[in-house]
Amino acid sequence: MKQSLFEIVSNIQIAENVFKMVLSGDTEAVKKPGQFVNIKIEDGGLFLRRPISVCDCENAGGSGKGTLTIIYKVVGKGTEKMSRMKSGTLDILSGLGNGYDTSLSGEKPLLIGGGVGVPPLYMLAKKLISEGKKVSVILGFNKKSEIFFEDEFKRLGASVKTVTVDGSYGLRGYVTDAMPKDAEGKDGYTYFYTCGPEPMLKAVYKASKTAGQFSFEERMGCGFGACMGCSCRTITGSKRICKEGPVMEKEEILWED
Amino acid sequence: MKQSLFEIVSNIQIAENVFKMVLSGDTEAVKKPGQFVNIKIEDGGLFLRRPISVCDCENAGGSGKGTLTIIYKVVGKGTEKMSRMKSGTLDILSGLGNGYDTSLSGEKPLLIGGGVGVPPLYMLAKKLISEGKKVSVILGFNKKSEIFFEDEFKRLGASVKTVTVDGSYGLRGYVTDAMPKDAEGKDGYTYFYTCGPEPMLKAVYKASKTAGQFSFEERMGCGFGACMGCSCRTITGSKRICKEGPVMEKEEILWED
Amino acid sequence: MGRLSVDLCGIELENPIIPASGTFGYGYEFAELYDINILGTFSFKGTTKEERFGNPTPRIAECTAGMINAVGLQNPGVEKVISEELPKLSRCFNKKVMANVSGFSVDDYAYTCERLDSCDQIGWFEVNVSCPNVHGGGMSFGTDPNAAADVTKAVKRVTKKPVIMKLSPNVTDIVSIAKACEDSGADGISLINTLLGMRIDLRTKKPVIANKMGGFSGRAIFPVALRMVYQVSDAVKIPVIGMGGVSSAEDVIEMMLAGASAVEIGAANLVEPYICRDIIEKLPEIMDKYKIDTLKGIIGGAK
Amino acid sequence: MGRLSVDLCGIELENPIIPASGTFGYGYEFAELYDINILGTFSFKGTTKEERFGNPTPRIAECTAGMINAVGLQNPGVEKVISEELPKLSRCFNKKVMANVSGFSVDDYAYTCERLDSCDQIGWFEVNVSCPNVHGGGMSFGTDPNAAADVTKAVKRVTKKPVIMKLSPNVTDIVSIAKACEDSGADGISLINTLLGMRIDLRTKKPVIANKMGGFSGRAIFPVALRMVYQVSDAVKIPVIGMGGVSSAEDVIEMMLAGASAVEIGAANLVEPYICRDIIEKLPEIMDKYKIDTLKGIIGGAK
Repeated sequence: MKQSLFEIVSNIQIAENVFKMVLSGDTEAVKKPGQFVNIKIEDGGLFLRRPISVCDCENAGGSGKGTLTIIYKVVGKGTEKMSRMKSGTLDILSGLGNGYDTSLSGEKPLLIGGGVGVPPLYMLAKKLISEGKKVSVILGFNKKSEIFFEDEFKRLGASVKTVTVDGSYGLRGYVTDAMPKDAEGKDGYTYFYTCGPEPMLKAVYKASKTAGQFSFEERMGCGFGACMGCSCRTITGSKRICKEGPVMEKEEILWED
Repeated sequence: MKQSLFEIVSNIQIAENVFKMVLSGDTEAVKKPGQFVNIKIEDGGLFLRRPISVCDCENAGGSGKGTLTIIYKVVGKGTEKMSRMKSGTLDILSGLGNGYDTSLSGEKPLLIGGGVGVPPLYMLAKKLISEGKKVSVILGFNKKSEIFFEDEFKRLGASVKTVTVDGSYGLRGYVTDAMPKDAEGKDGYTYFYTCGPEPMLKAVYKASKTAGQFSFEERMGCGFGACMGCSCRTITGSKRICKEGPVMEKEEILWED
Repeated sequence: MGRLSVDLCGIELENPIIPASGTFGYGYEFAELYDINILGTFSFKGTTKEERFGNPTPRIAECTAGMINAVGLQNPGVEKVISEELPKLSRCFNKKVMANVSGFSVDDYAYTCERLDSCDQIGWFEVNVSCPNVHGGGMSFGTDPNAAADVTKAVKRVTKKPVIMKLSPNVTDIVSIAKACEDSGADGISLINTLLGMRIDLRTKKPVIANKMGGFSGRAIFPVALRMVYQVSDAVKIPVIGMGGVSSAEDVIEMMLAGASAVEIGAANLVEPYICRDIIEKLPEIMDKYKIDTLKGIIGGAK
Repeated sequence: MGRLSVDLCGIELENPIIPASGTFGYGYEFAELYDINILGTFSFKGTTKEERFGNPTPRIAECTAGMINAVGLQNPGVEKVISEELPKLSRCFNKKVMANVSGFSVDDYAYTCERLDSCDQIGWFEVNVSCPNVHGGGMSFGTDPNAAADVTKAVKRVTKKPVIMKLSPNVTDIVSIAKACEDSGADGISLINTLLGMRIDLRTKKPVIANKMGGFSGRAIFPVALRMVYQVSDAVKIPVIGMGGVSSAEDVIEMMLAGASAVEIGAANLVEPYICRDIIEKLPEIMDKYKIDTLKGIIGGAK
């Protein structure tokens, strides 16, 4: 983890209530796709930092300056204030969380993202492709106006299927409707990575035919393992989503309900 | 009273910890010298507005835009944050307090200001001179580095005596040392107006030989008479510094101690 | 009966927004700012048997997202309120007003309420039991269920108007105090009064406030207020007025979801003089955003 | 013995800065951020007899200038703390640590403290009496002077180390609880623990926190904490550790002027991981600004 000031390079709306912010600063602590940053919003009334997953990072893990791309949805005062920032600096804790492990992906990994769960998969796809893997991506959104990054994934060379719940774009339905019924065969997959709302993660858990990794969300106090605010139970015992997570392997997940 | 947004035209340091801010906006509610404004500092952590006396006002009481000049000392978080504002707007309650009554001044009014009590006397001197009166001003500061507005008063055509407690500039001592021993005679005065720290006000009260008006300071909640946070006892009963004050006539003052 | 209307002890309020006692004077000052008839009602300045100057100054201190006040119930006394304040108010407010009453003995409360009972302008009594009981060793009435019950009974004896007991949050068990008031005939509960707080001036090294301690209010205390409103409204059958740090339409809705039938707005009036008007205007838009049809329909919805 | 040094129950602290329990783990995570030996000491994660997972999530809610947490004393249990956490800590911290202990019965407290008593790393016990007493109808030990006294006596019986009782602010009369602890042999008092608070999510219309209510901390609660530190330090002769919303060197000085011999910093660590280091570095400059020679010299200076 590293605390440092990042310069706001750009901050634009890319979908309904969804913004993309590009930041310039010390990216040395950013090691893996699937990690997140925790952002301080300068306002004496706001208290907790806002945890946001890393969508892309140039010079990740490198010394000197790099750029960080985050995509966030405006849901409250904090993100609303963020969306109005056009310049200036942000106090950021970077390199948080374990991130995705690409070594287990096999040759044909399948990436499944829903809504604001999509961004971390972009940096992941980039890495997998750079490792010579054949990446398929399924992107799920509620409706057309909320879609983002479809082209960006295509430009990486991934094969992309987009689904919308209301059918206003692409296949009508849920991400699981777009998942291969079989892991074998030419449309199959060797492994999967997913990030999205919990109901979607549960559906993917059931529909998936291989091992895979899930990225979870939880309300966090600190984001770096100090407060135990985001603990969850797993097969291998209690874990902190912010520290031993947010990424977990399919076989260790214990669904609570 | 009026609540409106003012544009920051300039904000410069004019003495040790003392800043002068010029604002542009609706000055219709500003009727008299000695009134004050109550300024909201945009920060979710700061709560109360900051009451600051009006030093000068173009188009006071007029419709349409005018300019407002305030002089403030950096004493805490709020004024510190204000001192760093170079542009933008401020949410201001204007036209607060009763202000000085110039009709009682006679021909040769004496103005006595100490430290950040000096600013309201500037607009007062301007008005008195515009009414054809012969204005003398005594300005008191702790030391040379804290002096401001001496020349501005001279440029208005007032005769100015400046004193410093440590003698680093002008006469060494307190404002009362510079007050005429007598109201009569060519160096005398017909009436006085004063603003400054309470110990100075008490000294002026004792040393003065005529009737006069005092401007008081008190910690305020609202600044417009709602909370009774700044009440004080007077000969004529309880008064709210922010509403029936901050200016009071010598004969009604009851010193508490 | 619009989307915003609520019922408070049998009297219909056009909306649940009520400026809190001590932040709205006797109304007429704010009437110079906007038409105060748009309010549900308001609770006037805490009134006592005798005139009071209150505490020495400084009475006010700044806090993070809040303030401390130690005004000390400055008010002209019940007779002047009847002869001067209420007639002034009648010229700018045509709704029923809430009479906030304080006292230092059970008899004080009864006397003051009895004197005010004949005023048709008054729709409700809001009885502030946070004051020290001079016959009870100075402990506040609001910290002892029995003392709170005694005050409730004494006031109920002298008026037929709804009696709302305003509780202090500086207690171990707010529910027991609320129940004692309900069992003694209270028609409603309002909470929370201010938290006891303090600040020290680093320059003088002494308390900022002449009285040393004072009542802490403002946005900062909202989570404590919301919790107590939730606990009390869950435990009593009479309506609860929620207050404490409310400063936006969202806060109003959150308070009502916690169980408040109406909402008082206090310290926010002092820094945003138009805030009650603004919240009333903003409520329908925020209700739409959260798919809320009527405010009546969400009271206690978080249970 | 520099300008910052203070005495805490007979043990000299290089400075009064103590990260509060539950915001600093068992120390070694923060040791990756900075050398934690610069601290006065720190109070480790609340430890219980048995391992605890704690409450369901969500456990955290945002508030104006603060936060609510309902972690529920998640900890590995006293045996693992002795066999795993303390050895890990010994590699990065060479000062005495404060052992924060919780329990759900008097015996729990005694058992856990007795097990920890043999650890040389531990300099003080900080006994959290804010937990529900399962044998006392779930009411927190900290809301009843007798229950707080029982816990104090039980812990004093099993250790010679200084015992500091950590009090809950959710009471009518904090002084009576503090005095009960002092009279039962407590060597110090620390306060305040969190205020009980709540938030409701306008989207779901339900409490944000799975547990509904939780502990409210952060800058917002500072005036309440300062007031209680002032009241308690005035009433007891044993040292008082002040905490509650402290987040700057100025806050530390204000707390000490109110009567605190040392100061704990809690929620601020979670949003500013380096804040304790920064405050320790900033203190001399702020002391100069306010003409303060030594911190020892200002304890209770506002009295």
